[in-house]
Amino acid sequence: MGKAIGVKLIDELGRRHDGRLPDQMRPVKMRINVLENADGSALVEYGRTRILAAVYGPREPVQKFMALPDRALLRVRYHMAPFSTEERKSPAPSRREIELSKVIREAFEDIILVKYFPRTAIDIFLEVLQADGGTRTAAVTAASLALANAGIPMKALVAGVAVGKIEGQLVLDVDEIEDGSGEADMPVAYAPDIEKITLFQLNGVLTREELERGLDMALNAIRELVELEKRTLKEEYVSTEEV
Amino acid sequence: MGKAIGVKLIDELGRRHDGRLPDQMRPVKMRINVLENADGSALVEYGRTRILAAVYGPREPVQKFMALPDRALLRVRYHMAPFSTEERKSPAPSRREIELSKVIREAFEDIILVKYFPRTAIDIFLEVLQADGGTRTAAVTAASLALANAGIPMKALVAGVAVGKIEGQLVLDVDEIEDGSGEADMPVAYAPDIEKITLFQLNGVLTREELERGLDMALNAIRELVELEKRTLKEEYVSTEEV
Amino acid sequence: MGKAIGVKLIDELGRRHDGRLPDQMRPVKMRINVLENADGSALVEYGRTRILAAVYGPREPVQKFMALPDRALLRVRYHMAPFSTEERKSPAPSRREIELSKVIREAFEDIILVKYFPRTAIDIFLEVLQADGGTRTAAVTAASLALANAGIPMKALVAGVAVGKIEGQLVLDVDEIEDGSGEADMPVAYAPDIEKITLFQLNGVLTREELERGLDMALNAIRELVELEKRTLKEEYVSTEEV
Amino acid sequence: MSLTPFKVPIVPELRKNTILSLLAKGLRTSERDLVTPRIVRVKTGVIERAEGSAQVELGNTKVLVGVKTDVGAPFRDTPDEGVITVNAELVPLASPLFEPGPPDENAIELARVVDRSIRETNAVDRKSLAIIPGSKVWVIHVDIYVLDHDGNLFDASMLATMAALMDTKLPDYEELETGEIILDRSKKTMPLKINKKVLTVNIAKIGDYLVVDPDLDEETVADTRIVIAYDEEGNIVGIQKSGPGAMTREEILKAVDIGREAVKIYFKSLEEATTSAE
Amino acid sequence: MSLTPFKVPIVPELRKNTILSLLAKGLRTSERDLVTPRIVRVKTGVIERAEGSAQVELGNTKVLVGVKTDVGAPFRDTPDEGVITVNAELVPLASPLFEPGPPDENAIELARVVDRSIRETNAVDRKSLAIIPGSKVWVIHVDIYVLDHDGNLFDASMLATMAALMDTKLPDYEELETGEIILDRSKKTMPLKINKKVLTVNIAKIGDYLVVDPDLDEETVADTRIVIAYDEEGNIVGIQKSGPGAMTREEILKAVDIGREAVKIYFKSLEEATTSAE
Amino acid sequence: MSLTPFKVPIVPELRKNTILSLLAKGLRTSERDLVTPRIVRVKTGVIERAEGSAQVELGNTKVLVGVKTDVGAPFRDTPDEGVITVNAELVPLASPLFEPGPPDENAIELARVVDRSIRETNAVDRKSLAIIPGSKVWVIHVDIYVLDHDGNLFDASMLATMAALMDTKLPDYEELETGEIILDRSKKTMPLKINKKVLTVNIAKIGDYLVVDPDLDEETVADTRIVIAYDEEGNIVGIQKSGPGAMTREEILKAVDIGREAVKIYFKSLEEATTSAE
Repeated sequence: MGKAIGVKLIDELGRRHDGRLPDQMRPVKMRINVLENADGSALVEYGRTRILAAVYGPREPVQKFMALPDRALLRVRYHMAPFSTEERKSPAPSRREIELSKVIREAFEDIILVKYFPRTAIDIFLEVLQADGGTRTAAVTAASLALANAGIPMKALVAGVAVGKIEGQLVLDVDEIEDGSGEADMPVAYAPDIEKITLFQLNGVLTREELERGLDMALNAIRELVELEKRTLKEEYVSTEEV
Repeated sequence: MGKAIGVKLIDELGRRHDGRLPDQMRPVKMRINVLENADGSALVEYGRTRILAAVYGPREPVQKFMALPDRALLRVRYHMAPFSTEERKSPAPSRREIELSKVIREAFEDIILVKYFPRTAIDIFLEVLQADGGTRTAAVTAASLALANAGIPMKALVAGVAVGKIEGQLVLDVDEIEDGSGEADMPVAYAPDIEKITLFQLNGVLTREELERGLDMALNAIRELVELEKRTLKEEYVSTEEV
Repeated sequence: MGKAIGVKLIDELGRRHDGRLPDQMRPVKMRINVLENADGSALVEYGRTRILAAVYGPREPVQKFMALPDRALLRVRYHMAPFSTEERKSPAPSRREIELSKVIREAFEDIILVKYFPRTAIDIFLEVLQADGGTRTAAVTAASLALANAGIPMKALVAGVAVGKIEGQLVLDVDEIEDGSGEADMPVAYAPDIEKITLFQLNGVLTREELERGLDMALNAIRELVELEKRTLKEEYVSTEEV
Repeated sequence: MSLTPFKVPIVPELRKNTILSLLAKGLRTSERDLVTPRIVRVKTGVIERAEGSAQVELGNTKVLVGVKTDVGAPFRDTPDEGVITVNAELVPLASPLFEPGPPDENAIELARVVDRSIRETNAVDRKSLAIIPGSKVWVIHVDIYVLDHDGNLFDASMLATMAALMDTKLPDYEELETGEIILDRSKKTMPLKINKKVLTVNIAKIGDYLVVDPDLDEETVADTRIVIAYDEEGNIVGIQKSGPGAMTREEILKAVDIGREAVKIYFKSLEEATTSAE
Repeated sequence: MSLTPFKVPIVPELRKNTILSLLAKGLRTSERDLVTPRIVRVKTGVIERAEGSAQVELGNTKVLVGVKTDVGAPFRDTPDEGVITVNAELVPLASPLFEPGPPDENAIELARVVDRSIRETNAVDRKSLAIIPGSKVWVIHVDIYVLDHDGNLFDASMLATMAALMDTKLPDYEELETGEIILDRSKKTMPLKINKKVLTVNIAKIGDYLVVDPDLDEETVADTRIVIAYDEEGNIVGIQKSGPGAMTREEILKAVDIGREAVKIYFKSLEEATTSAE
Repeated sequence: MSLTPFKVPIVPELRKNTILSLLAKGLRTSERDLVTPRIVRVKTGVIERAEGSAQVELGNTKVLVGVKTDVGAPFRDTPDEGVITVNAELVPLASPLFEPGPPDENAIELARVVDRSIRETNAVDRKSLAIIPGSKVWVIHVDIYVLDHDGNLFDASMLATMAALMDTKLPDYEELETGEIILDRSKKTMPLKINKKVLTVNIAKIGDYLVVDPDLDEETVADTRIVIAYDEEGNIVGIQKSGPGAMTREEILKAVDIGREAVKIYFKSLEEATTSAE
């Protein structure tokens, strides 16, 4: 995990190892319509973290006995490409991938208007092409874009970002180096237009005060991310590097 | 397996390593109604061997295509908890567990009145919480109690016990130490009220005469075990230590 | 794979390590009706390579949802017995076995008159009892015989053989030693009566001219093999050693 | 891949209404207020042959945890630390909802939430588990075994895990000249070094209400749930929103405060069980 | 988990009645008496490239056993003994009842019954299989391959296993200075050391009759079955009641006596095959 | 086991007729002639953290290949050579025909055809991948990731694999006195030694026509397909007939000749991508 021992991750001026300020995102890129076969698709980058999302559906469930009489069945797969990580990842689903598929699915169960499509399946396939921290939250953002691109009706757009604590300080959008030596990592997904937090985890230790402050840092960033999503849905491609 | 080399397992007075006589059971405890969700349940102990049994059913089979038109489908799982053994046991079913699930299922196929419940499933789940020899036979006893506790009609109650041969001598209800250095192990399950042997195995070498004597030793003990089962079904809890 | 370094595989007289000429098959044996339960069966030997084939069907598919409305479902399993190889082979299907099952199935999809038997399954089970090179092509020959033996209507009989290139020379029906140090291996299956090549692979390097010459070498041999098949179907057993 | 569960019992609308109208009065079907867990029973040493064990009853939910130990190699990036693994089995005995098979996403999530709470706080001192740093360390297997499922497997499993770890004693061992380690499991003397005690509080959101320690009925009708881990000082040492549905910022912060009070009840049960066991 | 088989062919009541009324006259559909096995054919050395092999035909049942050998590490608790593994494949070629896939409970039971008969009697001298005690021993893989299933796979598999083991010759090897063992499989000279010959007799209970070596029809209508292993001295060296149903005490003892006579026929076939093979 | 695919889209007879009548005029639905592949785009270095990578677009088919490297043990029979593994994932994102799960026969065939083309030609110099001959060698993992499936995964995957291998640089490493190898993946300097460039041409037989680089519609109606691998000198270095159906001797030879011309277009794209990347 590249735990860099002895390396200072925040300098005396409050700058992080890549020059960012504590509450600064990495450069973000969003693009939709990146795949031909999928009903909707998106590519999202937070720095070097790169997620490809495809949405299929509403369509007939592959296994018909799974169909639900009163709503769409949601299927979510969060999966890492074998070449996305420092050491090659076996393509078989890890326990981590199984858990993240669940929490990401649960982040959308109450967002997608599943009651409109009884007896169908909506599939969200998320491929981590390159992993450099924050993959699950970037995956939520990519899923939100791909769902909108597929024309699936949603209560609101969702985006995600993680807040970390490193060297005693709260920082936004932790990358892998920061995560590896951080004291806490708190991924959050949020739908600002309806003020709903749909994914929330904390690994590590925070005080009550830090939790509240970190949460607000995440929600603020997500508001901007959702604005970027909206622009992307109009313009097909958006990059904060170009801004 | 803790094969204790050079240790005498039967002393000159005919006492076994734990003080028992050759035809003496370990202390037995039986209790029913130990679980809330199951339709019937039982906890059975032979010394430190401890089995938890749950029965569900008759109910609709999980996979409907398995339903049998003229009888109930019986499903039996004998499973060891990872912490039940000296070295941690992987929770994935071993070949041994698969075989024992089969022989225990077959011990009940002709005992349960399966013709009364066509197109349903009756599930017997057996968890070895602690293993100290004789787990399959104690599991049969626990299953019998849990079935009765669930109100599943049976031709008769069943109980099981193993007879071993150690240092040339036949002994009842072998524990793990005895089994590890024994010359033979003969698990038996029996329904005394209808005089039927429903499970019978022998691992090791016996003469014709020893086989007959050992079998009778087992059947005698099982008659007492079934009496204990009957008392348990009335009193909920029975322990031979208290007697 | 026993790559024999420094050993000459073709001597100055053009003889191969087992005395064969370049375009000479190993002794071939064919026998049908070797199994009782199967609807058709065959045993085929190319030298020490020995394949047992069984055909079941047309019959109801084991999983009914697989049934095809307009044709028979074909199922092919190419499988190696654990004791068939130099080092014991795990009985779990290897990637190689999965690929070969596919190419052998595809060699028969257009040969069997599958349209005659909608909603049924035809199963071809191929067991490599002993592997000494050329197992997939001998398996095709065995499958063809077993299909005919089962009375399954086919456009034509099929047989297979591999051509190899060793020490710069094209040779027919390579065995394991030759294959292990060969420069190319080209398995071919062919139905001479309708002039169709139904399986074709090349591993290794050939010039355009060698490819054509090698292919003709294979097709010539296959014509003879199919004649042997025809005799076998009449006489039940044929061996080129006896001729 | 994760799928919308398609075999969950459908809770009659009526049942949900009953629960909600009770909550409006500050009451619950199990006759307790919104912020109080069900009756907790913790018992350690229940599997004598295991190196450590505990059984927890939380209302009708029953969880057994056993700890087994082994000697193995350390991870490459932490050569001087022992290894702790957490596994959860939702055995079919425990509920008509469970089927035999490898752990599903619910079992995996349960195990990973418990695992992270222990790991991130270094609750068990991993450095003290090195035998020969760099080559031989203790491997601690925590196996969570759910025996009866009436809701809130998280808190019951966390509590049973913590109690079992506190109950654990490592087997004696001998180090051969070859560097091999020979265990003598008949003698267990050396307790695990516990740096920190960590427990969770599972809070369900039902309508506009937040309720501590939901039972199965409450979980089934809940809009969503949040599981918060605390240490004894009241620090927040892990969180998992679990289940579909969402919460507001305010609900999360309120849950954190409610949980911090409720966890004291669990800590009290833990302490009683582990000191009485001495 | 074990399930009541739900895909077994249903035997018409008529068929069962026919079998029973024949049995009442001391006859069977295969024209033999109740205590005699079907015609047995044993042939060794059928797979030339294997270290040992045998094919057994028992009526229309056909089983092939191949033995492969390897060098590996001993089990920790028996450092100076070789390792023997037994595996059975019910390949789909052999019966419309078999489907491709990993060994099911029937294949596992079959392998384990054969394995125990060999293991418990030390039929193959495991101590003689140590190459460098504590680190390098022979690993003997016995693979049972059922080719045609017409009932009583137990006796056919046991007989083929015993014959294949007696046919087995270990490859020559060279021990490098590094301790590595290099096999030369082209030369096989050293036969396995056989301490004891063990065979089984499978006896079906149909109504009140006990019949030796049931064919598939008989197995299908049988109330239950018992498989008894014997050594050449007539000792009982293993038993497995297999299949649903029950037996009385007297039936078991009677089966043991019937089997002890019947096994002599199998032993004779084994001896003929293995001595003629020399 | 291999089964006739039972979930393929059924192509309307009409569609096949359209394709055939166009072919009769020497035309295709994608507005190209019979022997020309679709537009090819090759881009290397697309996954910065991988040791090598390339993305190929062949019409609407899109394939990503990443190369990761590791240090491991050599195979016993080639102690002084590195190890190359090829794996293909048909991830469900790429097509409604793909479902999550372990690689099926199509993915395995794809990976093995690519693997053989590289292996049989020694395209990557395996001897140069030995670090400590006999004990430590480079293990090169080639992972083929199909992102969008519009037919002819073979050519796209082979091209992306070749480009990714040419893009690959091994990480720097340090050899400890213990013989252990410590990688520094932050520095990648040493390119793989490429002996030979190899690409494939996939040719479909539709009716009596042979068409290069079939798209998904064409593959679906094709009678059969043949995939031919060539090196830059035009040698044939691998062939796979894939799909049901048959070809005549003459069709195979004609396909070999057509492919030899068509592959030049692919080689040109490869060269442009790999030299421009410098």
